[in-house]
Amino acid sequence: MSFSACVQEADFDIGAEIDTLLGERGDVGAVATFSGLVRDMNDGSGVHAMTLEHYPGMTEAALTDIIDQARARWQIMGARVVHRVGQLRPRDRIVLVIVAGAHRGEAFAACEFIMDFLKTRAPFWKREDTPDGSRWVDARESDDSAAQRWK
Amino acid sequence: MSFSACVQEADFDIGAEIDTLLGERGDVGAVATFSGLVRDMNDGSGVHAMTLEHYPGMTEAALTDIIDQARARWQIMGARVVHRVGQLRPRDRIVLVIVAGAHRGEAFAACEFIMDFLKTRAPFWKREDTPDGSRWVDARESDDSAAQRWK
Amino acid sequence: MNIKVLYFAALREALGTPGETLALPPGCTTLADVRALIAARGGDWEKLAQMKNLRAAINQRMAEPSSTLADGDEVAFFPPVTGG
Amino acid sequence: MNIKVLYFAALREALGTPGETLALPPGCTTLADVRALIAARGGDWEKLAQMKNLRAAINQRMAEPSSTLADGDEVAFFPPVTGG
Repeated sequence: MSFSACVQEADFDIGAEIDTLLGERGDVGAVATFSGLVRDMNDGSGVHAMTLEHYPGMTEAALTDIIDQARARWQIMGARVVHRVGQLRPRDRIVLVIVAGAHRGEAFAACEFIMDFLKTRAPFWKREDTPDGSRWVDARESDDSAAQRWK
Repeated sequence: MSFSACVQEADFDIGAEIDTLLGERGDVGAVATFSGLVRDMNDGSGVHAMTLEHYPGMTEAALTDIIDQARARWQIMGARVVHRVGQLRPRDRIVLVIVAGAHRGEAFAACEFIMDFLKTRAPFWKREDTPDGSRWVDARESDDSAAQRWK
Repeated sequence: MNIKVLYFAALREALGTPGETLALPPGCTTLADVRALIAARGGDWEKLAQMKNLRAAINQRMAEPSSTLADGDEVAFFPPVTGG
Repeated sequence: MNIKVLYFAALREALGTPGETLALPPGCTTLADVRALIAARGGDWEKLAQMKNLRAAINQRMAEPSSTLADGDEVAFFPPVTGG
């Protein structure tokens, strides 16, 4: 099993990503996943489409670093992060985090940790197209506090 | 979107279960899942196969009750629990919990809550076949303490 | 008053039966009373008294030793659950 | 000392450029110095001084205002991230 991160324009298949991560390992008892989707409403305005920009090179390094921090904190056996970039539409998948371990406590905690740090440390930026025009999404304070609690 | 629980002998497809749960809803931003697998080792002995017994009728009622408790605690939009029974082999999937919501905090918390309560409240029992014979799995104290922390 | 009693998992195996129908004598009104009644048969049935972590349900809902019974109730005794 | 400077997202749009190569004058040695140097151009460049939550990276790792620079470094300025 491996620890890997991927930035891509293409959609991903959650079941296939899990199967690939697990491979032939027989000692995995727990798999936690998170997937984030584009919502059709945000802050009260309808969203028609969204464009995800990133910082090529730094993005992959940041995701790898976040996974490494999770490995240092919890006994986990494998992890996979996939984040899409480019234009997305409502209901499209944006991000996937999978964590595999022997027991569920570690898998859940590491999965949530990776998402919290991805939200505040990985260089992605969302621009939404709404009926009122295009706007860059503001960072949420709740994301900062979610990341802070792991200190 | 719906809240449902199912007890079945057949395997399940995580991606297909997520797609079915989400349906056409466009306001879901976060999907947390947990899947539990049969490990090839437990307490130091190799496991060849496992049989899951349950209490038909009560099982479904218990799972529905656990989901209802999660709905009362967190703003979630949908949830799905699938638990297998009968004979399973190492690497087989045992259980799946999916929770969908607007934001990730609620989805993660409700998913972990449902698993913790399922582990202590839903009437399933595991019997393992090992090279030393067959044995009923003992309940883990860590599962009791995991459920306690939600009080 | 008649009730149905079910046994599961290791307890079912130890008792050699998945359950029975039981006529309760007068004064036997709670889950704790039924447990004591069955254990008093001796032999393997004493397991019901000996099992420290015995769990029980009435009509398919978890119940406490003090829970009271009604005619036709379905009572179940079982070890701590180990699913998931 | 020459460095590469990149701008992302709303900042890139506001400045109208994805980046530039910059020759640093003597004494301009930290991330804070570079930020002040660029903002001093006035006009839209003042955004670098005005943005309360401006984030920065050196060689693709998050960096602090006091972080020091070396010749050939890649510096990036951007708003708080909003992926996930």
